[in-house]
Amino acid sequence: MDLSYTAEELAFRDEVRDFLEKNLPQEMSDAVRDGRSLGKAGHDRWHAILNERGWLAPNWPREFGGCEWSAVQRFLFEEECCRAHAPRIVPFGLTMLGPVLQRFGSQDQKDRFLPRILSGEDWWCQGYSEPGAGSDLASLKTKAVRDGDHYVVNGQKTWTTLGQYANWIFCLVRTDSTVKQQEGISFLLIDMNTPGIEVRPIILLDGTHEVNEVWFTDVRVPVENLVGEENKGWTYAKYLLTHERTNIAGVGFSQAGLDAVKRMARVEMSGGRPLIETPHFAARLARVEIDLMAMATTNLRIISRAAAGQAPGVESSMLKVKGTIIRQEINDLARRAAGIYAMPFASEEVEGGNEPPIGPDGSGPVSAQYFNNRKLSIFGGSNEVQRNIIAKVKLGGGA
Amino acid sequence: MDLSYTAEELAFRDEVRDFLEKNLPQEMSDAVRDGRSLGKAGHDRWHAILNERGWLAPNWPREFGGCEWSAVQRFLFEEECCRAHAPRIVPFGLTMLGPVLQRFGSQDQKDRFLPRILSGEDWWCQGYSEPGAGSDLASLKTKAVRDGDHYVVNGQKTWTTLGQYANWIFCLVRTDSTVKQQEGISFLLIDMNTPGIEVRPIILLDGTHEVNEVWFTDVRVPVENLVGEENKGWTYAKYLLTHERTNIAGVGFSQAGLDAVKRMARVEMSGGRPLIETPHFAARLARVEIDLMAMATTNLRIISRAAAGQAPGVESSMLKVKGTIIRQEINDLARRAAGIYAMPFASEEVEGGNEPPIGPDGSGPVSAQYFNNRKLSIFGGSNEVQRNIIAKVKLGGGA
Amino acid sequence: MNFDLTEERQMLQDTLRRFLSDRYTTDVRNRIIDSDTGFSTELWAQLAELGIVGALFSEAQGGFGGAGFDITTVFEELGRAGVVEPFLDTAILGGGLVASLGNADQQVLVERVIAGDLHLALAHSEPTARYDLNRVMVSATVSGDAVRLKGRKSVVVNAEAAEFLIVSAREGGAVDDCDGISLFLVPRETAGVIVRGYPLLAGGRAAEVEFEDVVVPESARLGTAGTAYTALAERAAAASVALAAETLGAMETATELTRRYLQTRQQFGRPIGSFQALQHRMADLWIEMEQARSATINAAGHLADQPHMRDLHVAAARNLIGRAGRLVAEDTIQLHGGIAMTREYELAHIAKRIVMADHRFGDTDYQLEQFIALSA
Amino acid sequence: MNFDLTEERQMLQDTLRRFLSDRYTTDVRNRIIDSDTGFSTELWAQLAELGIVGALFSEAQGGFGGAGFDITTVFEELGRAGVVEPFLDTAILGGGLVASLGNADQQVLVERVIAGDLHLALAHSEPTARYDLNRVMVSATVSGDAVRLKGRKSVVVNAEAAEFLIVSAREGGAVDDCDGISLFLVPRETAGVIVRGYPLLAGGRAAEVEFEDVVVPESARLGTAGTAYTALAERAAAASVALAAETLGAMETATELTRRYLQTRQQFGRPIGSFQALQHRMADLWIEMEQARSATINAAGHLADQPHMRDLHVAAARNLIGRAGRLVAEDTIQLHGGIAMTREYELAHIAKRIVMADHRFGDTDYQLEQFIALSA
Repeated sequence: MDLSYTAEELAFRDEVRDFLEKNLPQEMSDAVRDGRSLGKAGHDRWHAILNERGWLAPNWPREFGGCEWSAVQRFLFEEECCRAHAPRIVPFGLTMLGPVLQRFGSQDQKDRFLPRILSGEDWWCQGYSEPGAGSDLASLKTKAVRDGDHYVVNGQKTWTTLGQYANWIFCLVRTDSTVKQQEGISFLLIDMNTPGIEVRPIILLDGTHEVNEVWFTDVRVPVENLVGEENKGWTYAKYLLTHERTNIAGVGFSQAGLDAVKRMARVEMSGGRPLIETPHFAARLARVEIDLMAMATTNLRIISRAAAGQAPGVESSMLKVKGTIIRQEINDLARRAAGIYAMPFASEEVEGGNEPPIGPDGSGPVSAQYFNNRKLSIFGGSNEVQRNIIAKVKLGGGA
Repeated sequence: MDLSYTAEELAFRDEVRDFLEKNLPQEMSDAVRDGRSLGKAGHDRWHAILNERGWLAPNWPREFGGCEWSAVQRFLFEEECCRAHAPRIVPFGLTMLGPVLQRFGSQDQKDRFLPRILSGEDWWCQGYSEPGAGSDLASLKTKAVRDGDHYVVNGQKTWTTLGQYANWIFCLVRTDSTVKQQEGISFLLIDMNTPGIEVRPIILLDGTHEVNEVWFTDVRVPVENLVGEENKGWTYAKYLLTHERTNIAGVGFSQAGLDAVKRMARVEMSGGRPLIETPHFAARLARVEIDLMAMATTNLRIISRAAAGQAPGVESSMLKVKGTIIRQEINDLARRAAGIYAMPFASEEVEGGNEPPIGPDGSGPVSAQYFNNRKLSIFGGSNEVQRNIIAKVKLGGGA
Repeated sequence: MNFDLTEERQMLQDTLRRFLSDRYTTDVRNRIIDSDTGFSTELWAQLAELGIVGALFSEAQGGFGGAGFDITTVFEELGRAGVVEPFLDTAILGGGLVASLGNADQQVLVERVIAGDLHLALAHSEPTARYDLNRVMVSATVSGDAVRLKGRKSVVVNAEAAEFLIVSAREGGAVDDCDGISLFLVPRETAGVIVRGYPLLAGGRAAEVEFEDVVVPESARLGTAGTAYTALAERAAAASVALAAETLGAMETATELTRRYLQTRQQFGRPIGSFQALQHRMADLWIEMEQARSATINAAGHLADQPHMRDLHVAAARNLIGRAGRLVAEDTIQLHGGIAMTREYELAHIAKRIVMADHRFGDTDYQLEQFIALSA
Repeated sequence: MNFDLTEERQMLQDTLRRFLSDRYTTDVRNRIIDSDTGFSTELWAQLAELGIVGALFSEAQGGFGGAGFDITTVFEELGRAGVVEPFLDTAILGGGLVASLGNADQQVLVERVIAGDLHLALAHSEPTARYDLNRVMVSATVSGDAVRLKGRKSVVVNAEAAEFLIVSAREGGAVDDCDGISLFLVPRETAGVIVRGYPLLAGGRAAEVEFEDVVVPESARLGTAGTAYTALAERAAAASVALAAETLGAMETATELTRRYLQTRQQFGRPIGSFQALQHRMADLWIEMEQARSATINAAGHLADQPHMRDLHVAAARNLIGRAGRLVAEDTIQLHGGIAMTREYELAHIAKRIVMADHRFGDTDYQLEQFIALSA
C-alpha cells in the first residue's frame, strides 16, 4: 500500500502542468471555466496545439501516433487538464473510433482515417442511438441494404453530439433482420457529405445546441467503409463502449467544479457572513468533498488494477454511477451557492456582450449546467442500466 | 378548507385527555415512555381500565359493545394515548379478528368470542405468516384436512406476536391444494390449548421476546371454528388487512418519539452547548419534524376522506411507507442524541435493578428500539410490497 | 376539519385549469418565453378578465379572495401549466404591498392591477443580501419634501414591464435592522433609474436596477417611514405560499407526464413502467407529492396567523417542497431519459420552474435555518 | 501508487480470516456475548499467539507492525467476523498510549499486552463530554508525591477486565483546554475506584467508573504532566482508523450474506434477487462499499502524517463510513426481511456492530463538524 505517486509520475505531472501553463490560451481556459461554448474553431485550435505536442492520443499505440501512456499517466493528464480548465478533447474520433479501427479496421481504413483524426481533418460523430431505442441500444432500426459495391442506408440516428461540426459519422446499422437483434448489426463509416443525409438540431433544455438528429434517406456508402465483418458490428460496438475509459468517474471535472463552488461560496454572503461558513451549506459541501476524496482513490485503485492487467469489470459501472452522482451534486451546490443569481439565463448573447456579469464570478452558467448535466446519468448507458449490470454480474441471473 | 377541529371534536379530545390523566397509572406511562416491557399483567390491566370506560373498541359497532367513533375521533383518541404514553392496545382480537367476525362470523361465533375479547378473557394472536412465505403470504403451506367434524391441522406459523400470552389463534390454513393459491385458503379459530400446538420463542436482535413460532402437529379443530365458508379465507384475510387502520401512519408514536428526542438533546452537551443547538443535529431534527407536520396533515386528509365515505386506496400504502420512514428516522435520531450512552445494552435486568440509569433520561432503550423498529418497514406488508401496490394502482400492469 | 375547496374556489380552479389547458400549450408558452417581453399581454388580459388577479385580493381590497387557499388554488394551476406570467410580482407582491400600505391615492393602483392593466415589480433583493429580507442597503434620504434613492437592486423580476417599481430603501437603522426600511412607489421612467434586463432560465424576465440619485416626492412612500418590514414579511410569506403551490402544481404535471410516459414507452419489449426499479421510484415520488400537498395546505391555512406561527409553517412547507421538488424534477427527467432533456418536451420547462422556484424568498437551506430558529 | 497489501500483511489477513471463520462462528460468538465477562480469554490468548496483537505495535514497541495498514488489515477481519473481543481498548488505545508515553518501567506492560496476558482500558469519556476529546473534568491534584483523582468516567469499555485503567484527568487549564490533560495508570483494584459494569448492545462490556478521592503515586503518570492530549489525539485517530476498517469488514459480511440470501430465497416463484428494485439497492450498497474502502485506505495512509492532514482524512473516512454503514446495516436487514431481525441470524449482530461503531470517538455528524473545521 502506497498512496503516493512515483517520482516518474510526478515528473510527468510537472511536465504536463508546465505545458498547459505555456500553451493553453487564457481566453480558452476562461471560457471553459465560465461554461461558455468554444465553437468548432476553439475545439480545432486546442486539437492542433495538442497534436503539435504529440499529446492528442494518450491511449493510442505509438505506431499510430499515440502516446501509449500508462493508465496513471492518462489519469494525471486528464486531471491536470481539468484543473487548468483546458477544453475537453472531443472523444469521437480519438477515444472511440480510433481504438476500434486499430483493432478491427482494415489496413486501408487505418492508413486512411487514423492520420486524419490526429490532424483534425476529420471530425467524427457517433451514430449509435435511435429514437425509440433508449437504453435498449440493440433494438436499432436504421437499415443498410447491400446493393452492388454499396450499402444503401435508411433510418434515423439521434442524440448525435456535435454532429453539426462533423464530416464523418460511424454508425451501427441493421444488415440482417432475420436473426437475433445483436447478430444483425454492422459497423459503417459514412461521409456526412453523402447525398441523403440531413442533420437537424435538437435544442436541449438549457437552450444549447449540442446534439442532433441525423436522417438517412437512400444514402449510398461504399462497402469498403464497412469495419470488420458484416453483422459483427455489435462486437465492435461493445468493444468501443467498454474500452478502458480512465475518466469515466470524471474526478478532474468534479474537482474543478468543487473549486468553483468554493470560490463562489466565499464571496456570496448570507446573514452577514460568507455562505461557505453557514452550517447547512458547509455540510453539503463537506459531504460532497468527502465523497469525492474517496472517489478519487476508488478511481486510482481501479486504474492501478487495470495497469496491472486486470480487466475492469463492474468497476467501471460503479465509477459511472457514483461519478455522475457526485458531478450532479456539485452542479446542484453551484446552483445553490449562486442564490438569486441562479435565476438569470446567461445566454450566449447576454454573456457575449460587453456588460459586466450579473452575479458573482462563475454564477452565470450554474443553472444551465445543472440542467444540462442531468444528461450525465442518462447518456452513455443510464445509471439504471449500470445498476442492472452491477447486479447481474454480482448476483447472477437476469434483470 | 379548514384546518381546525370542530367544537365537538375538541370536547371529545378534552374528555380523552382528562380520562387519561385520571386513569392511566403513572408507573405504566413511565414504562411505556422508557421503552420497558409491560408484561401480560400490564397489558391486561390497561385493557380492563379501558373496558370499564367502554373505550376498548373504537371501531366496533355499538351493538357489539364498541364505541362506533368517527375516524377523526379514533385518530384523536390514539394521538392522546400516545402523548400520554398509554400502552398500545394489543390489536389482534380488537382490531383484527373482531371486525372479521362481525362481518363474516356465524351468530354463534359472534356471541361466543366478541364478549370475551372485550372482557380480556381471550388473548388472541395471529397465524398468518409462515417461514418461507414472507411477502408472498398466499403461498402458505399449513394444511387443514377435514376429518369428520374436525379439521386436522399440520404446519408452522411464524412471527406470531405475543403468541406466548395467547390462548386463541386465528389462522389461515390450506384446505385445497388443487386450485390457485388464493382459492384454497380457509380462516380457522384455534384454541391454543389444543394438544399438538407448540409455541417456540424467537428472540429478536435487541434481545426481546415479542414473536414466536407456532407449530401444529395433528391439531384437531372443531368445524364450527371455521369462519365463513371453506376456501374463502383469503377474502376474509384481505378484509382484515385492508380494514381501515386509522393509525397506520403512526403519527402519535412519532410525535411522542420526537418529544423524547428533544428532551434528550436539550440535556446532552456537545462542544459546550446543548446538542439541540448544534447545527447538524438541529438540521436532522428539523427535517423530521417538518416531514412529520406534513404527515399529520396527510393523515388527517385521508381520514377525513374516509369519514366522507371514500374508501382509502393506495393512500394507506403511502401512509405506511412514509410513516415508518419517519418513525425509523426518529429512532435513529434518538440513538444519535444519546451519544456514547447509545452503546449500553439496557436489558431488563439492568433496567429493573435499583441502580440509577446510565445516561440521560430516556437514553436507555434508544438503540434497542432503533433495531427493534426496523420491523416497522418489514412486517405488516413490507415497504417494498406497499410500493408495488402503489405502482400497480397508479401505473396499471403487474410488478 | 375540512379539506375540500369551497364551491367558489372549485369553480375558479376548474375555470383556470380549462382555460390554461386549452390556451397555454407548450408551443404557445415556448413562444412567449422567446419573446422580447417574456410574457403575453393578451393572455394576461384574458386571465385578469377571468378573475384570476381579483382572486388574489380580498373584498376589502377590491378583489374576491386573497386568503391563503385562494392563492394556492390559483398558483397550483399556474404551476401545473408552467405559466411564466408575473402573477407573483404584479399581484401578490406589488399589488399586495400597495393594498396593505398605500393611502387612498395609491390604492387606485390596486384597481388597475385587478383589472389587468398595470404591472408592478418589487425591487428589494440586493447583491449582498441573498435571501435576507431585512438586509437593505439602498438608501433613502429626505430633503425637503423630496426623497433621494441611491444604490442597486438585483434580479428584480418583471422590472421592465412594471409601470412602477416598489423599492425598499433604508431610512434608518443598521444594514440588517428590520426597523428603518421604507417602501417607495417609483415610476420606472424616473430619471436616474437604470434598468438592465435579461431573461430568466425558467421563463420571464428580470433586471438589475441601479438608482443613481433618483429623486421622488415624499408622497411616493408607502405607509410611514421606516416601518415597511412587517408588510414586506407578510407579503414574502404570501409569496412563499404561492411558490409552494406553484411548485406543487408543477410537480403534479411532472409526475403525470412521467406516469404516462412509463405506461407507453416500450423498451426491451415491454413498457418501461413494468420495471420494478422505476415503479418504486415513482411510488416514492407520489408519496412525496402527498407530503408536499399537505405542507402547502399547512402554510396556506396559517397565512393569516400571528407572524411566528405563519413563518414556521411557511418555512416548513418551503423546506419540504424544496427537497421534494428537487427529487421530482431530477427523477422525472431521469425516468424519461433523453427526451426530457429537449426543450420541446413539456417536462423540460416544468422541471426548470420547480427548481428555480427554490431561488426566490429563500432556498431549502435558508428555510431550514428559519424553521430551526423559529422552533427554538 | 500501489494498492496491494504487502506479502506480510496478506499472510496476516489470510491467517486471521481462516482462524476466525473456523473458530469464531455465530454460535460461539453469541455464547461469548452472553457470558459474564463478555469475551473469551481462550480465543484472546490464541489470537495473541497468532500475532494479532503484535501486528498492532511497531518493531520499536516490540511488535511487528503498528502502521495504518496493519491496523486496517487486522480490524477489517475482526469486523468481518463480528469479533467482540477488546482489541481496540487493550491494544490500540491502552497499549498504544503506554507505548507512546510510558517510561521504561511502564513499557513492560506493552510486552504483556502483546503476549496476550494483560488487559487495559482507556477511561476518558465523561458524562457531559460526549465526543469532545479535550473535555476532561476528572481532576488530578498533586500533594507530595501522590496524586488524588476525583470525578466520573462514562462508558469505559473493557473496564472490568482491565488490570489497569488509563485515566485522563485535568491538572490545569479550563474544562475544554487541550493543555493540562494528563494520563494515569491506575490499577483497577485501587481503593476508591468504583466500577459499575454492564453489557453493550453490540457485544462486550463497559462500565461507569467513579473516582472517589483515589490516590495513586506520581509514578503512575504517563509522560509529563498536562501534555497527554497530543498522544490521546493520535490514538483517537488510530482508533478511528481501526473502527473504520472494522466497520468496512462488517459491511462486507452484511452485503455478502445479503447477496447469498437474494440468490437463494424464493418468493412469488423466483429468487428475490431477480427483483429489479432489490437489485438496484444492492448495486448502490456495493458502490458505497467501494467508497468506504477507499476512505479507509485514505485514513490509514495518512495516519502517520501531520495531525491536520491525518485528522482531515480520519474525519472524512468516519463520516463517509458512518453514512454508508447506516445504509448498509438498514438496507441489508430490509432486503432480508424478518429473518435478519432474529438474534440467531449472523446479520443481526453484524448490523449492530456497524451502527454502534458510530458511537465511539465521534459519530457521523461530529466527524462532519471536524472535517468542516479542518478544511476551513
